Amino acid sequence: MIVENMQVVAQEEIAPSIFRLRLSGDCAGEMKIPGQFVHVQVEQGINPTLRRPLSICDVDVENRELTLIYRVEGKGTKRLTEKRPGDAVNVFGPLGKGFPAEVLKEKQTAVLIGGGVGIPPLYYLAKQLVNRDVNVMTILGFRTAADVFLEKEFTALGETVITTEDGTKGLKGYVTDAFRQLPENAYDLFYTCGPKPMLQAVETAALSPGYISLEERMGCGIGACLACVCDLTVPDSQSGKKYRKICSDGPVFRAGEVMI
Amino acid sequence: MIVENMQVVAQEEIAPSIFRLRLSGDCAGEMKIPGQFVHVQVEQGINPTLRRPLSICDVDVENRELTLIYRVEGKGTKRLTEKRPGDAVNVFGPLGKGFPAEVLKEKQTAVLIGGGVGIPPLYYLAKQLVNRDVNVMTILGFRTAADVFLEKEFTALGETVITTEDGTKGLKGYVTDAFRQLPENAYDLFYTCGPKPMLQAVETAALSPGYISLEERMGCGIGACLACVCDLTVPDSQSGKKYRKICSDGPVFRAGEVMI
Amino acid sequence: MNRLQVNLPGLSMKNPVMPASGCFGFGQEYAKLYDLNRLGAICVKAVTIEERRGNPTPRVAETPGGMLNAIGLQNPGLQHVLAHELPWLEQYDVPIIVNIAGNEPEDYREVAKAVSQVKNVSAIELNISCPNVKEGGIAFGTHPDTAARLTELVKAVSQVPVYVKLSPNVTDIVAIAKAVEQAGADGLSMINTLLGMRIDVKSSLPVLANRTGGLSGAAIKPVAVRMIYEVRQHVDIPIIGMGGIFEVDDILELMMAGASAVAVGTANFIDPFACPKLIDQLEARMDELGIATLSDIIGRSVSICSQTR
Amino acid sequence: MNRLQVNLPGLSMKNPVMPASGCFGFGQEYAKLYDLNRLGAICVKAVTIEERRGNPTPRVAETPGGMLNAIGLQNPGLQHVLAHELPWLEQYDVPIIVNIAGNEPEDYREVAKAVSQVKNVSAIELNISCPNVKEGGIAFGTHPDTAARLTELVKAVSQVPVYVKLSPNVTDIVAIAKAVEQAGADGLSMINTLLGMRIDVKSSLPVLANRTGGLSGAAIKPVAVRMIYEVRQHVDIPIIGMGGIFEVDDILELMMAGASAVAVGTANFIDPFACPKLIDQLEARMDELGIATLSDIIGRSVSICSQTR
Ligand SMILES: Cc1cc2nc3c(=O)[nH]c(=O)nc-3n(C[C@H](O)[C@H](O)[C@H](O)COP(=O)(O)OP(=O)(O)OC[C@H]3O[C@@H](n4cnc5c(N)ncnc54)[C@H](O)[C@@H]3O)c2cc1C
Ligand SMILES: Cc1cc2nc3c(=O)[nH]c(=O)nc-3n(C[C@H](O)[C@H](O)[C@H](O)COP(=O)(O)OP(=O)(O)OC[C@H]3O[C@@H](n4cnc5c(N)ncnc54)[C@H](O)[C@@H]3O)c2cc1C
Ligand SMILES: Cc1cc2nc3c(=O)[nH]c(=O)nc-3n(C[C@H](O)[C@H](O)[C@H](O)COP(=O)(O)O)c2cc1C
Ligand SMILES: Cc1cc2nc3c(=O)[nH]c(=O)nc-3n(C[C@H](O)[C@H](O)[C@H](O)COP(=O)(O)O)c2cc1C
Ligand code: FES
Ligand code: FES
Repeated sequence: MIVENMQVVAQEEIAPSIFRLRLSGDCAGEMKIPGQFVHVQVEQGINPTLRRPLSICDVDVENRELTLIYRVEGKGTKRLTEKRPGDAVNVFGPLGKGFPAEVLKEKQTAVLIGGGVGIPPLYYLAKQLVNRDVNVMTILGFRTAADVFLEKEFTALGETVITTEDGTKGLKGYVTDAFRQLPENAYDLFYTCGPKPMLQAVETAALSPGYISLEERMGCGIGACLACVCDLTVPDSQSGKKYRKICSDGPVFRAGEVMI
Repeated sequence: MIVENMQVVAQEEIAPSIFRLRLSGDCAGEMKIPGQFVHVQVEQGINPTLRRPLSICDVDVENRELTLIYRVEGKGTKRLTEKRPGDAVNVFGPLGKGFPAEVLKEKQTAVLIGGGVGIPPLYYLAKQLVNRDVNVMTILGFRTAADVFLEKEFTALGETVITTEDGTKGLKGYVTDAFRQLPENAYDLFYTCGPKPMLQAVETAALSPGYISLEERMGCGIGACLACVCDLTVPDSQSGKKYRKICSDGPVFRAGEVMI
Repeated sequence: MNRLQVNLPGLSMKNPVMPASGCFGFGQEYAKLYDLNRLGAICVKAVTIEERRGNPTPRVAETPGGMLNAIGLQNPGLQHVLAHELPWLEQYDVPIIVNIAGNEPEDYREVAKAVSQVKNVSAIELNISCPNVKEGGIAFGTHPDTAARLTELVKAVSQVPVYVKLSPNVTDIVAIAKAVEQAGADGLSMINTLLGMRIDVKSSLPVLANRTGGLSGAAIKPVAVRMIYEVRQHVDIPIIGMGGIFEVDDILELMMAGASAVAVGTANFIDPFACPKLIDQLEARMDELGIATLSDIIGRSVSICSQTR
Repeated sequence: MNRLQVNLPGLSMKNPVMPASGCFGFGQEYAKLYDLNRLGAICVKAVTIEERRGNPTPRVAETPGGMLNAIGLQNPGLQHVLAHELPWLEQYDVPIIVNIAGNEPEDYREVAKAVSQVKNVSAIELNISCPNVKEGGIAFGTHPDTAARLTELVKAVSQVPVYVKLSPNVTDIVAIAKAVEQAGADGLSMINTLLGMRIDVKSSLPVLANRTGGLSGAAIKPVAVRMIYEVRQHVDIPIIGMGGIFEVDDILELMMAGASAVAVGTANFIDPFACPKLIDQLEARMDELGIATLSDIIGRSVSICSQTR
């Protein structure tokens, strides 16, 4: 965990309201685990006050580059779009526990299911899995054709299915519609990130163990303020704890470990 | 009175902590009266909250350019130094009542006495007086030689005396020391702007009528909030009013009109 | 149909936005910038019987996300307001609310009586919450009984509806709101400023000559929302909401919390066109959010939450 | 001589900066970032007899210049804290302050008794000001008598000095401060959060699941300064000041107003290194301002102003 003023290398709108931000700095070298996130201070000072959690989407260790992909939601992300190459962005990270890529062996198959801005962290995961010679299958869900992003990048790494709610591209429907069509032995593990209802549906439909990544409003980002807790489905037998902190115990959890 | 996003043309540190900021925009054409000021919003949003009053230092109507000279005091002026060419600075103005140049006739003599960041508004005044064929004599006070600015510009317009508190340049002492040395008929009118103690000393030492420019912390800048009042020495015989608003009745007052 | 129309006792407002008392003088300055007829109403600076000199300067100080003021109710006095300010406002077809203050209950009564007889005055705002004067002001606004008695006194003489302006510097704002409602108040204005202070670390001295001042601006909005929401649950008379409105969503937020109209204070200093700009932005934002008419959203959070409680 | 040293009952602090309760857990997370021995003291999260689940999420919301939280005193409970958190802190040579809370006076007494016997606990902070729980918390902090009685109860069993943490959501904070001083409090902590609320205009619903929450951050600093300044004039026991400290000047401002030490809360979330950075900046700033030792400036504004009154 480092705090660093990273430098904007490039900023680009890759789909309506979806921006790709490339940052360079020493701490990129620390960002080794997909599914971890960084806590971004959009602006020095108090406007906005809090940092914004954004997932690590890609890391280029050699070039000391970190890529984030974010959707413009409110004040903070809006302000972030105004950053230009050369500007500084203060980043605190890497934070949390990410997706374990190492649980899969060579030639096993992972299915990655992502919706909206749940997609970015899956990209860095897919790259690492492919590096480990794991087969990667990806299902990406969007509202409509125009919203689609990262399709090319995922396709380069494995079979990639696009779903859109209005059917303007790929399968019409939700990611779970595509996910449910997979036969029982098609995958050994699933990894998913996206809106809550999607995570719930994926967890229900899954035929294998898997990992899910959660979101919650955060304060500190490192487990000190208890802003971001979620309930364990079964209290921890060792510590007796009934909850987990999404920022430090998560954001990635074993499917079934916590209540979504 | 206009509100406009002006564009930074240039920003330059002309003496330690003293910056010259050139802004371009349509409203420059409205800035006709020296001693008036603009209310500058340093940053969109709430950090800092309030606008900063800065005097009009020079206007180039043809090129739609407004020049401000400011000293870094606190948060707002600090932040202003970070503006680069092309950046927007929101300006509200021109505000207040300025120095009347028209009260002097050709060949009459004005003495301008400025201290520190009280100097900038006198420059635009000097230019207008010279345009009217009025003789301009200037006394500029600084702490030390390194702090001196606008000397060349004033010298081009008339006789210019520099005083420094430590004697490292020009006369050692205060502007009032130089001012007092002027013989009785050396000038027809004085104009002054600077810190309160200087204004008081100038008013006391003056052998002619004159005009002084005051400062006060401001809210609205247009006379609505009553943040910036000062007392009249004699209540207004017409309205019975006992006070003046520096932002709208001033910042320039006839010497003796208000309590300093 | 005017989607922005809101109706409160004495106030038929074509839009819910008025400048807040003390932030707009008597309108003459901002009238140089835009047509005051665009406003939903105008709330003028506090008026007292006698002229008031107010506090020494500096009277304002900046704080993070807000500002402190200690003007101290400077105003030209009742007679001057009756003779000059109110007649000047006759040229506008906008409801006028006169904010009134005093040292003694008797003072309030006298000002209320006189002002409420003026034909272009639509309502009185009873200022029992000014934190910047030694006598009167906030002293009347921190105890339910005192607030209620003053309200009764003023109601007894006022020809127009009376809105009581509440102080947020209290333990239990609901108790005060209920007391003034029972005492006959036609509406509430809330919130006035939070009592605050700044010290200049170079001199170790308070920045304000008056030492303490009233905190206003974006910083206090969450306190305003909370208080309006709490009061809305327990009181039936309408609320004029204020405190930190800078953006169009802030208007909606205060209205959803329970305000029937809103006042904009500090924002006028940052953007002198704040009021007309906010009014202009309202409809487009309502469209985005699917709000048919503004009156639909008044207290909407309170009613939704009470269903799910 | 250590220019940053300040001494309060039970607390010999090598610098005046501690993290504020609830913003630093029990230290373990920030210990990964820097050596906690750099801190002047550590104030841990509120401890209650039983484990508390706290409120549903979302528990935080952003506001202009500040934030709201409604954690709801989530903590692992007294036994767990005694068995794990406090022993873990033994590795540090820094005074530990334990913030305690409860539903009933009896709860406070029990926690105070147990905690104050732990050898590395230097002081207790009596939390009578949490705005985010239905029982206990703020209910004890809004009336002088209730606050005083609870203070007495806790003082009777505590082996270490007791600091009472006051709520700013009151009409008269001086009355409460005086009452707890008379009841034997060794010091005061002020201020806790201001009660606030945010509504999401898209849903018309409160952003926080708990609806209201406690406002902290830069926005509330002027309220903290004012309250500390007022209390300092009327009370002799030392004050731990907090509320919106983000910069080194904020520390000086709160101390000049009357605080003998300070706590940093929300700023830790924005800059996780906030505490050690502020500590590191203190001396240079003192040099610029000509401050010889920090203890010189405690309440300096109060004493200067009382001379010129
Ligand atoms: C671990 C984690 C990883 C994330 N990764 C990404 C990502 O890679 N790309 C992306 O587009 N978004 C991601 N999000 C969501 C992103 O954090 C929010 O969209 C963003 O904080 C919204 O900020 P804003 O200023 O636009 O909105 P505002 O409404 O101004 O935000 C106000 C406050 O609410 C918080 N907030 C609002 N929405 C969310 C949310 N959905 N989750 C958490 N906090 C929220 C903000 O952080 C801020 O504190 C992630 C969230 C978490 C928790
Ligand atoms: C009519 C007028 C004209 C001025 N012209 C110039 C000029 O041409 N060049 C120049 O350098 N300075 C000028 N000043 C002073 C300038 O406004 C302040 O130095 C500046 O506002 C300080 O802001 P800050 O953010 O640096 O300080 P901060 O301490 O952060 O300011 C905090 C608040 O106090 C106000 N404030 C602080 N000092 C002053 C002051 N001396 N006068 C008024 N308000 C103050 C700020 O505007 C702000 O609201 C003028 C002031 C007035 C009233
Ligand atoms: C400079 C100034 C002067 C004020 N004068 C008055 C006043 O005379 N009477 C009154 O009831 N409120 C007065 N107020 C309070 C405002 O009307 C309003 O309640 C408060 O500022 C909160 O709104 P805001 O955050 O939008 O400014 C004043 C506020 C400011 C900033
Ligand atoms: C997330 C969060 C949790 C808090 N928890 C507690 C608590 O358990 N006990 C307590 O007395 N104060 C608690 N507080 C209040 C702080 O200790 C402090 O009084 C307040 O936040 C003001 O300081 P700040 O503006 O520096 O944050 C909490 C504050 C925050 C932001
Ligand atoms: S954000 Fe503070 S504990 Fe997770
Ligand atoms: S600044 Fe508002 S009246 Fe002068």
